[in-house]
Amino acid sequence: MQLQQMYQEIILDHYKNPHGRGLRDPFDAESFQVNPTCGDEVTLRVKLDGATVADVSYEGQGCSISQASTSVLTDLVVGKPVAEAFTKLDAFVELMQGRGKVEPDEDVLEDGIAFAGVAKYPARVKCALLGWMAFKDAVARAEGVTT
Amino acid sequence: MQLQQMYQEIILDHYKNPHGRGLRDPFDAESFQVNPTCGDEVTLRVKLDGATVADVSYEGQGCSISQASTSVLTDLVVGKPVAEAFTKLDAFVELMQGRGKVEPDEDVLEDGIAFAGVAKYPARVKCALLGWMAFKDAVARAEGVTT
Amino acid sequence: MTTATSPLDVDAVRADFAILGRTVRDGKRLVYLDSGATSQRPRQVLDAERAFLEQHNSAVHRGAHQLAEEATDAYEDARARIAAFVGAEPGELVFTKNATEGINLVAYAMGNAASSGPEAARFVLGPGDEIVVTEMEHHANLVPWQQLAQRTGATLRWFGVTDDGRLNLSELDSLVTERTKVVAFTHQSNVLGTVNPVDALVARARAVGALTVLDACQSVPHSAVDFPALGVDFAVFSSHKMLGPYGLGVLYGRRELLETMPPFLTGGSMIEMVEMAKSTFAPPPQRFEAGTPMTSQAVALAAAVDYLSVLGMDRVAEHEHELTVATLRGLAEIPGIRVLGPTLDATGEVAARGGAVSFVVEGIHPHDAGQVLDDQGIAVRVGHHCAWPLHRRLRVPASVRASFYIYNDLADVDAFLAGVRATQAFFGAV
Amino acid sequence: MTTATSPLDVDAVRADFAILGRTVRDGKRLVYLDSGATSQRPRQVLDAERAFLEQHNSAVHRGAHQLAEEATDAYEDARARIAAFVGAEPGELVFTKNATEGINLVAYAMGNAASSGPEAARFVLGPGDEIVVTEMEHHANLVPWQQLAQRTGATLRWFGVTDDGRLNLSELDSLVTERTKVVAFTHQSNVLGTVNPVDALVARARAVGALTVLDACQSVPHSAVDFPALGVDFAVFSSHKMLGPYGLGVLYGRRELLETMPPFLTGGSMIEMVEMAKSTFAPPPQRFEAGTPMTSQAVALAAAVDYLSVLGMDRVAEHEHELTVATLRGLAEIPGIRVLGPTLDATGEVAARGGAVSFVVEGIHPHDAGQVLDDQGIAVRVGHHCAWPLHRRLRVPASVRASFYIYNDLADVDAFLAGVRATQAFFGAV
Ligand SMILES: Cc1ncc(COP(=O)(O)O)c(C=O)c1O
Ligand SMILES: Cc1ncc(COP(=O)(O)O)c(C=O)c1O
Repeated sequence: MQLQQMYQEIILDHYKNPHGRGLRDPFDAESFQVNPTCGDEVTLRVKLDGATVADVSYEGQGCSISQASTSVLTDLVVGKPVAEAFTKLDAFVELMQGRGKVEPDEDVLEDGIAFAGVAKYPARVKCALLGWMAFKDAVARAEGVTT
Repeated sequence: MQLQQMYQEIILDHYKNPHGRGLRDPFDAESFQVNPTCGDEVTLRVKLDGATVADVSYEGQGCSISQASTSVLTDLVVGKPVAEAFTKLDAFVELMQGRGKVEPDEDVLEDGIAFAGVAKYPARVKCALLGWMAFKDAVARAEGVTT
Repeated sequence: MTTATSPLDVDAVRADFAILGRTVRDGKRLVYLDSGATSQRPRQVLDAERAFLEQHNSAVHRGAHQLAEEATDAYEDARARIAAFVGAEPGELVFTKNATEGINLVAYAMGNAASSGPEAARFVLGPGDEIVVTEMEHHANLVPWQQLAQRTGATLRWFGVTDDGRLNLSELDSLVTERTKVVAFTHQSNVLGTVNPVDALVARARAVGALTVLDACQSVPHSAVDFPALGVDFAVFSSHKMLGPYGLGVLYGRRELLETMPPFLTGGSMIEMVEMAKSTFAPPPQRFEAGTPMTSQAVALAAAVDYLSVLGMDRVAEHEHELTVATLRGLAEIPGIRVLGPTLDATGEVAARGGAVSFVVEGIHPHDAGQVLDDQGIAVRVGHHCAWPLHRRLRVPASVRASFYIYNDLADVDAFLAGVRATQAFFGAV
Repeated sequence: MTTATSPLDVDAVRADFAILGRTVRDGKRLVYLDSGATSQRPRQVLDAERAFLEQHNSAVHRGAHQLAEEATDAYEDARARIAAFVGAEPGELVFTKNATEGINLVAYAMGNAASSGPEAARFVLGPGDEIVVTEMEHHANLVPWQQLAQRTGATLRWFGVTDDGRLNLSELDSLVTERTKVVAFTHQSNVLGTVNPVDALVARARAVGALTVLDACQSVPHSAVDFPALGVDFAVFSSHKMLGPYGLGVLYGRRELLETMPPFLTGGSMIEMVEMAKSTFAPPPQRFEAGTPMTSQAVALAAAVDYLSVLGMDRVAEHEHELTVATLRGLAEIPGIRVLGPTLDATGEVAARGGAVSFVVEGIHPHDAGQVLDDQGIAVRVGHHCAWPLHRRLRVPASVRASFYIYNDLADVDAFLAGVRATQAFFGAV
């Protein structure tokens, strides 16, 4: 069943027990993103410490895919240098837009490789990227603020 | 050849030697009509004498069909009671919109029956009616003025 | 609901729709429950368009050659047949690219009235004037009015929706007043299935001299509708939701209104005279059809209307009602389902409700529910269905919608209900 | 003109067009010389649309089910292929219902800029600002600008046309000034065949900071066109003039302009967020595609573009040039013919001129001439061809136009020239 490929156990676990959820202070910048076709939304905050992602906190409503991928995001980027976080972001975007033809690198994406199956469903790619786009936007704003 | 049915000798004669052409004074009302698809136009004046069409004069540019039918119009209506002129107008409109299936009455339409062939060419019906629509409009205006 | 002599022969109908024979997701039978978004097209409609293009195609209203005559006849004959389908005169029907354009056309024409002649005075809007819509509108019948209000300084007001998905008509007299210039509302909600009381709304709008604009996108494809009998001033519907092609919508307008309404899109075929500095415009419907029209699509929609007429619109409505009742009954038996909009009463019936059934499954996001249904070959729509304010009002972020048409049958309903249960099983929700 | 390796195989092309096999007016072979109004459609285009509808049809950008995925892919893939055909990025292409809507879209969006945010400032027009068009425009690229001027208080100005049918470029610097906000002009005249000097117009417009809008309706179907290379800001063309379906036009806009331009039509699919009182809008191209799009038509136009690409646009242009030269040469030999627009020079050549040949026959009204041609099976267009001011400028009330496409050959030209002589014989004009 293709469906199980999409809804990997890892995804459902993150969905039921999201990591890093809730909006926290202090933060440098906040981003609000919405998926206009389904109304899913996320508000995400970033706290930088120099060139390091000190914290990511978020709140939102959405499907299992968007919620789980935001949860995975926090695991992947918090505590990492911004440059490394963006490497992961690029890898995740590439994976998601690869139509199931991109082989994910577990060293880079860790739990994120569970989303490989989602890439085969183009309508869900936006869900998987929602939190990541918010992260990208928030970091850009934070860097705009801190420089 | 179908074409000869449309371009009856009578029509070509009226086209080459139009009756009643030129704008004359006095007049009660004037109407300007245009065929927006081809730019053909006619300016037509009506002079009423009580309930009688005393004069119709006109000027315009257009194809043989529009010019000839206006010429025929003047023959048919000048000197006639307005009511009779409108009977002829109705008969002519009916003939033209009849798609070639209406049998024209020569007693009513005289030279106008030559246009029976035109009715088979829907794109030319507007040409044949241009002067008649101007007449109808001008009489309506004249009656608005004289009452 | 009047009872038609015999039920719809769904098997015969299905045979006309090639796409229904295909499979999806590794060989699953396609259960297409997304006709509220767009319908499928029968062979007869596709054939009619192709026959026109292969035999009579030419630019209409412009040439004097034989093909031009034939094409013009086909186009105007199509207009007449489609007009008759909704009780209108051919001259009262304007072809647009979709229903959305039709609503925008009226809104923009009203915006243009201020810089037009005195004959357009009744369309002028400004500060102090009000536009009334409802909370259950599709974005197509909401955003154009928001924009018109913003451009003209008029105020936008709206009817609320009750918990069971009906218009809150207790607000009728306070909302629709002497200040109201337009009342725009949907005939049948694309989310709730709710059929609104056109009579009451038209009566009140008339009493205060307001224009009415009916969004008939979800009614015309599914039931017998007669615009003059309803008494609305304007109405729109879309070809692609009623077996016809994309790229064609219909705007109905009462003749005397179309005659004085300023143009919207301008260009070829809608003019009377053009000079470099100024132009005058043709009478309706041409005045509102700038540029080369959707000729072959109009011919195809006329074929669609013929197809529906042969089935009989009362029979179509009855058939969909049967499927709707079966669906509502089935969903009521599944724990954890919340249906948006009118549900069955104690006698197992529901009135003034069409065949769109939207719902949420407790604990499962609509996107996820839709995905599991899709995996079983069941095509439903998930999201806010272009009615975001309505979802906000009902306090759900999104919903799952199943919508029916002439090619659906009780087997589709059964497959759908089984699919909903499978969704719950998959996510362990129940 | 570059020489393609081999000439167009017209017989092979004709076999793809069923309609060309039919007869008209009592068994006469159809000589279709009205492609300037609308082209015919090859089997490949009709098949592509039907295959989409019978296999993948569903609403795009809205569903999560398999058909919705397939339809969305087909639609966006079509956009990419059509964009590539004119050298553009997919995101720079907006689908409209025809070219006329595309021009209206830009004109209305500019009108909306005044009530939009600061990012739209460069689109705002008002008293003192000027819009420049030309005297040879199709009504589609004239009337929308007249209306915009009327609504905003801006002034409309225009380039004159020389006796031989070229733009009077001596006016360039005095017409296009710091006051100019938009310069809208046709790439190739639908009456004269004249190809305008885009470079000079774009250079001057850029120098004064004016936006350029190119009407490419008669160039894109007939020659290789690259909008970014031309440097225009906006451009439009129509599907039905290039083997594609009715009901589809294309607006090209430079990305940075589309990104800040306010929306025109509003409704579903073009929004970002909607509340009852206000909405925000999606990025381009979605922002400009309100409502259900012309999905199957876009798929069909992509097939048309593929068809043309296989032929090769340089070869298409060369073929039409050959027919045009033969026609001009033939008409020059007939006494009493006045050709509007550029004619052959002493060497028998003509540059910067496409395949529309309009003319008047001394003593015979164009309507009458067209009728005699029609009687011989030759379909030409008569009238002002939606360019009334141009006809007034050339002091003719109307003209006869023969226009060519890939399925025409020298036999068609011969038939046409014989037809013109027969017309003169019929009316005894010569
Ligand atoms: C030069 C030119 N511009 C604009 C148009 C309008 O195109 P459409 O009618 O497809 O909108 C046409 C064709 O009619 C044309 O030839
Ligand atoms: C109720 C309602 N109104 C308007 C529309 C818009 O129709 P279209 O997208 O064809 O313009 C739709 C369908 O999407 C609808 O369901």
